[in-house]
Amino acid sequence: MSYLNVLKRLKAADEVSAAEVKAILSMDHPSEGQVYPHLRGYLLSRFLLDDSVQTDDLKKLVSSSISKSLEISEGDLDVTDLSDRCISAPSVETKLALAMLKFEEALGIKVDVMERVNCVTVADYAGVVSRYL
Amino acid sequence: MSRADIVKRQLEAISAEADVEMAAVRAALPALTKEELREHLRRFILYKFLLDPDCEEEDIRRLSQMSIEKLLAMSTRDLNTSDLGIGCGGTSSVDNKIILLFMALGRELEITMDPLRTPSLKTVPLLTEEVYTLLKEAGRVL
Amino acid sequence: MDPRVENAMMTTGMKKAIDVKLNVQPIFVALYHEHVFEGPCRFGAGDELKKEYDLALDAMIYDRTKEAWATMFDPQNVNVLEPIIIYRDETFLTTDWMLEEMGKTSKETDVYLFATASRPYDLIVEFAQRIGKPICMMQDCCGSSIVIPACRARGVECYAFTDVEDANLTFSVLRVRKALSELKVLAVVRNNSNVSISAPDSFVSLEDVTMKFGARFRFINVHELMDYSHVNNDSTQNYTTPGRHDGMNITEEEMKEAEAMADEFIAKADECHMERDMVVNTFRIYRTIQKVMNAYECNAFTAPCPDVCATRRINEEKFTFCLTHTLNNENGIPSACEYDVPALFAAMLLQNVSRCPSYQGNTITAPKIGGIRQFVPRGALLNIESVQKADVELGDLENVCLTFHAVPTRFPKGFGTEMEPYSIRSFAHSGFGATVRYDFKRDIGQTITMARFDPTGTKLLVAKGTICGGVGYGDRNCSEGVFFQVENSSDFFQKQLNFGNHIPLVYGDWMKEMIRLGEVLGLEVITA
Amino acid sequence: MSIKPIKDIKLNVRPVSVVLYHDYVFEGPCRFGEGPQLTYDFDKTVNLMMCKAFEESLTDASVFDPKKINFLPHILIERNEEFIVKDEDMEKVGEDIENVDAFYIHVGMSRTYDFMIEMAERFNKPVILGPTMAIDTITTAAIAATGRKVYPVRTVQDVARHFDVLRVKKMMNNLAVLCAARLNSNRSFPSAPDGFLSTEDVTKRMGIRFRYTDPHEILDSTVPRPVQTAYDEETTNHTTPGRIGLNPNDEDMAVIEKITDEFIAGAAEVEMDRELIMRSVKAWYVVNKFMDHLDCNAFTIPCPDVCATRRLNKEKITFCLTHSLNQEIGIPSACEYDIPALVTQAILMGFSGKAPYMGNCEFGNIPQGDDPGAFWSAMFVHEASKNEDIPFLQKQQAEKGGDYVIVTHAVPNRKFKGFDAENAPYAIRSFARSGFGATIRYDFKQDIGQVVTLMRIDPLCRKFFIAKGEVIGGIGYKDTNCSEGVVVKIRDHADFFRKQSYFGNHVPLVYGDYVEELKALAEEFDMEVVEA
Repeated sequence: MSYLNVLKRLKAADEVSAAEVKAILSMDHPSEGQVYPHLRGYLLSRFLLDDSVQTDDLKKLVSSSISKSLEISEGDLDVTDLSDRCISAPSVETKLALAMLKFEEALGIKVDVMERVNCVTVADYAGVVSRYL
Repeated sequence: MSRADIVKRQLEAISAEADVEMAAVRAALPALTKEELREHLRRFILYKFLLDPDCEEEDIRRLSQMSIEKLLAMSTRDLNTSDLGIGCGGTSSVDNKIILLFMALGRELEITMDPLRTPSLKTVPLLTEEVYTLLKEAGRVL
Repeated sequence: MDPRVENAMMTTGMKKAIDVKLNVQPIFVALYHEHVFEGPCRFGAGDELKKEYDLALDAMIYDRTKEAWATMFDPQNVNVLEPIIIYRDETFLTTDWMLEEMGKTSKETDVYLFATASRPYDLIVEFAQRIGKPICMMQDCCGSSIVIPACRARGVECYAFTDVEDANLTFSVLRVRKALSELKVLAVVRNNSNVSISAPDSFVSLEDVTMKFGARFRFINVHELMDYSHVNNDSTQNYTTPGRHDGMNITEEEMKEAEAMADEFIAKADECHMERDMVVNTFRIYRTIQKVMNAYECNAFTAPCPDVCATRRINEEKFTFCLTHTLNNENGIPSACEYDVPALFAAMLLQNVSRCPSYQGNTITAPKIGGIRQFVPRGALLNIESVQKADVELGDLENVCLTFHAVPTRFPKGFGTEMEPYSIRSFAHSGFGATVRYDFKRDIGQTITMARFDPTGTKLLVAKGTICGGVGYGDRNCSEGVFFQVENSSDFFQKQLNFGNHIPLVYGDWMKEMIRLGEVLGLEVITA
Repeated sequence: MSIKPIKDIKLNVRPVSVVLYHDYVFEGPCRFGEGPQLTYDFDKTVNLMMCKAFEESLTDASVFDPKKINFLPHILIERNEEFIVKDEDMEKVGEDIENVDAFYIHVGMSRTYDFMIEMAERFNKPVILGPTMAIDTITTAAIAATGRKVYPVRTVQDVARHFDVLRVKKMMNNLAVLCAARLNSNRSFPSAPDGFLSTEDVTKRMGIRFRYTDPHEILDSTVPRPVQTAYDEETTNHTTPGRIGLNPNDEDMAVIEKITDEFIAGAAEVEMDRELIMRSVKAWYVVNKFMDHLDCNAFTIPCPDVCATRRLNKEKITFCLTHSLNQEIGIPSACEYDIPALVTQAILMGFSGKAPYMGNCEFGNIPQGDDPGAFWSAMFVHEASKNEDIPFLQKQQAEKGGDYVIVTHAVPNRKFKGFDAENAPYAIRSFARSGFGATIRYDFKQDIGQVVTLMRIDPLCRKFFIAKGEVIGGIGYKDTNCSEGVVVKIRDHADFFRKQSYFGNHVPLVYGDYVEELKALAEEFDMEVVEA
């Protein structure tokens, strides 16, 4: 994929994720169910994934996104993931944490750290977010 | 004449007396008796050791010590301790005088004294016995 | 039939340490000059340059040296072998013939003593390296200061003596070292043969001390020894060795001997506070142990106390080992209570240096603090009245220590000396286990020398004291104590902490000998 | 009985996460990232996510076998960029320290080396860092410099292997050997003078403890005494008059009879009468009573020394079955008072979870032809041994050379494949030709092709002798006496023998390949490895 195409895709993704945020903000005290589809859309766009990805597991979404961009199999990820642990976090946790923090920033909310860390699936996170809106 | 020359001349005079004894022994052969030999040897040793001819002492080692004392005016006690197992080529003067005496005796009487028997010839009678036996073996005494 | 088949226990019996002699092989190395010539390798003129002169001189020196060798050494310690003389001329050649001739008695020689006429030093150094045994010389002009450094640099153990007293001192301790290397301990075992329950301050490894000092061990199972002590001409009836005919049981004949010894023991005592049969019983185990020691060719003995006591067999057999230890030590057979092998070895050293039986006991410092003589047990072990009486007798004496057990000797002043007064009381309050009771107060003012190995067998504690009291003469049990003063009891205690509880003692001042002995044994010597 | 076999020992591992959150937003060489990555929230979220992943990794039984490893509750230590080592945190991580055998550290974000180094120094326990960057050599080098062991790790498999070694080391520390010495308790000269020179030294080096008892007292205790009253010398043992002994009472005898019958029932062939088998089972049972009484979990007793008293013959007992049955339940048990062989058994059990086999080592030098020579003829008298097993070995030797070792004794067992495995097929025949001394007869030919690891420790307790081999035959299944042999193919029998000469005769073996684990343990004990 050439550099230009990458820029184009990133720009398109930003627009989608902004739209998803806007949709959620437009709702008054949305339920988990209402938040879920937009949250999922937001994450897929952040992670440059298309909706053919089945998993609802947050970490799996991230690792399939990283492996896609680095063109290496998910299995090998663990090993390379070690590379920069000591000084910064492994890429899976880094990418997931960043996506969550940016999402909350965009929604103008700040979720409790332990609640955030304990989310395993997109649904879990949707439930947490909905309580803060 | 210096004191040393005087002493030297005295020594030579006494030593000449010793030669006279040897000559007497040679002259008396082959009829020489053991007793005569003993008397000659006694006086020969006394003269060689520059001691008074009528000294009664018969122990050769003692005579050698007396001779050295006389020469060096040393007390005999110091001599004993340094006599033990002399090494490194140095000799004890007491041994030295006895050995040279026996070598001179051998030369004078043309007999071969066994060096290893030196320590056993402790007295004049024992020396006499040894010399008399050697003369006999050489057929120079009847 | 081949006698060895008849009885694999063919033995040469017991060879006591005190009877061991140090075999000294004197060698005189003489040099003579074959030819007449002068130069820096010889001195003299005229006849003095002749071969006969050298030979005569060598003979004179050798004759005097032999005379000295024959009389200068203590025959109790040293056995001087037939002197050897080696001649060498000024080719200074060392031949194998010379080396073989010098080493022809190497089988029995312990130390080579050299004397020289002229300069045969290289020959001595080569011989010393090959023979692998210590060499020594009397100081003689410059010879000794050439030979000894050369040998030491090549790993040879060697000595030079300035005088006869120094030579005799060194030979006496080399004798003890040899005797230690020939020590064979009959060790009675129940469970752990390395360390017993009551003396974990014993050697960490008996194998290690065998490698270091040569002393060996013959183990015997305590249950089998106990069965051997049952009077029986036919030893196939033993419970623990069914059917074996080792012939180790004490026979009726030997039991009569034991009874005779018991009667003599009772007769010679000032007082006897035991039943005759209990005294005889104690001699039953003593006689059995002598029999086993002879059969096992052992010349030292030790047995555990609590480990064996706990089987209750001692209580059943009605004897203890105390008197065996006393009688062994009196006969020059080092014997230690409680399987304390460092104490056994120290007793052996003390006995062989002083030629006096030793006394082993719990050694404690007894400083007077707050008006009370501290740390002295009062009650089951030492009788309260006896200790209080001793408190009074000791008054405010400082630097006081106490050694107490139940194995004192009746000949503290030396083997073969006059027997000292003693009485007989039982170890057990119920009346068994005869022990000698000796009143140490009779020897107040007597100098004593003490010693002990440390558990690693690398250090030797040597200490001096002066008897200043006694306790337990009138009591039973493990209570026969001697009070003594040391130079500084707290220093004594701190040093004792690296060594252990039992510190055997002998009468007399043997510090110099024991220190030299420690050095010769390669030990770090700590004095107090 | 409450004997604690070392095979049941688990390594207690304290998992600890040491993480760091930056209090402030700033950049510099102590952190990396941009935007939200510089926030406290980000640091905390990422670190706690990593801790969660770390906790999950502990439950992976394929890596950390729960039968071997017991993870204690995970402790989290949170720090900020002041890098302070707080006493409070040290006390927190030191909780229940007596039960902690090792720390397993998960290194969170940023630099927490100082904390881990101080943990190693304060608690003097192994500190194993989880799989992280190579940069962790900073921590391991610092800890090694304090004279402590370090455990280099690249993968979780490395971690598991270190745990395995530390667990076997813990087993040694919990090994208490009941030594029934008749004479020399250090090493029995008649049977195994190649034993340890000093058991005290073994205690110092490996933490193994030794308890001692007397074989006469054990043999006395094999006499059933239903009713015992203290101080009644008639009804107590000869060697401990008046003391209540460990003699089997009626209840014990019932158990012994049951075990005997089960033992007989399970056997493919039985060539001994029940009463004599029961005497051997009773001996095993009494030895276990002694071990229980003296808090021991291993056993050894000399053979020739005790035999020479003629009591074994009188009591119609040998201790072969005792050793076999002990080994089956994870209790190291060595013939001939061979303590190096016993410790080796304990190590092999520890790694393999299987019962070992010990015996004399013979080499591939059987004379060809009908007369295989005195040793073989005397030792193997049964027709099957003569007509099948020996010819097989001779053929083997002729065709493939002599590179094999035959390990022969009379103490095989039925758990070579694992303590939890089914009993392997066996027969029962006597040690003594006259019929006493039950031994398990095991036909090693049933395990041809099985890889085995052989090992022994030297008399100075400073070296491991390790070799790998493969079972290619068996000998003596049909025989009696000390003749049950497994034939093991090895790389080079001359090299094996030359190296073995520095170690000793009995070289215990266990099924499976544990060479690497043994080498790691040797390093842990600062011991040299000699491989054949």
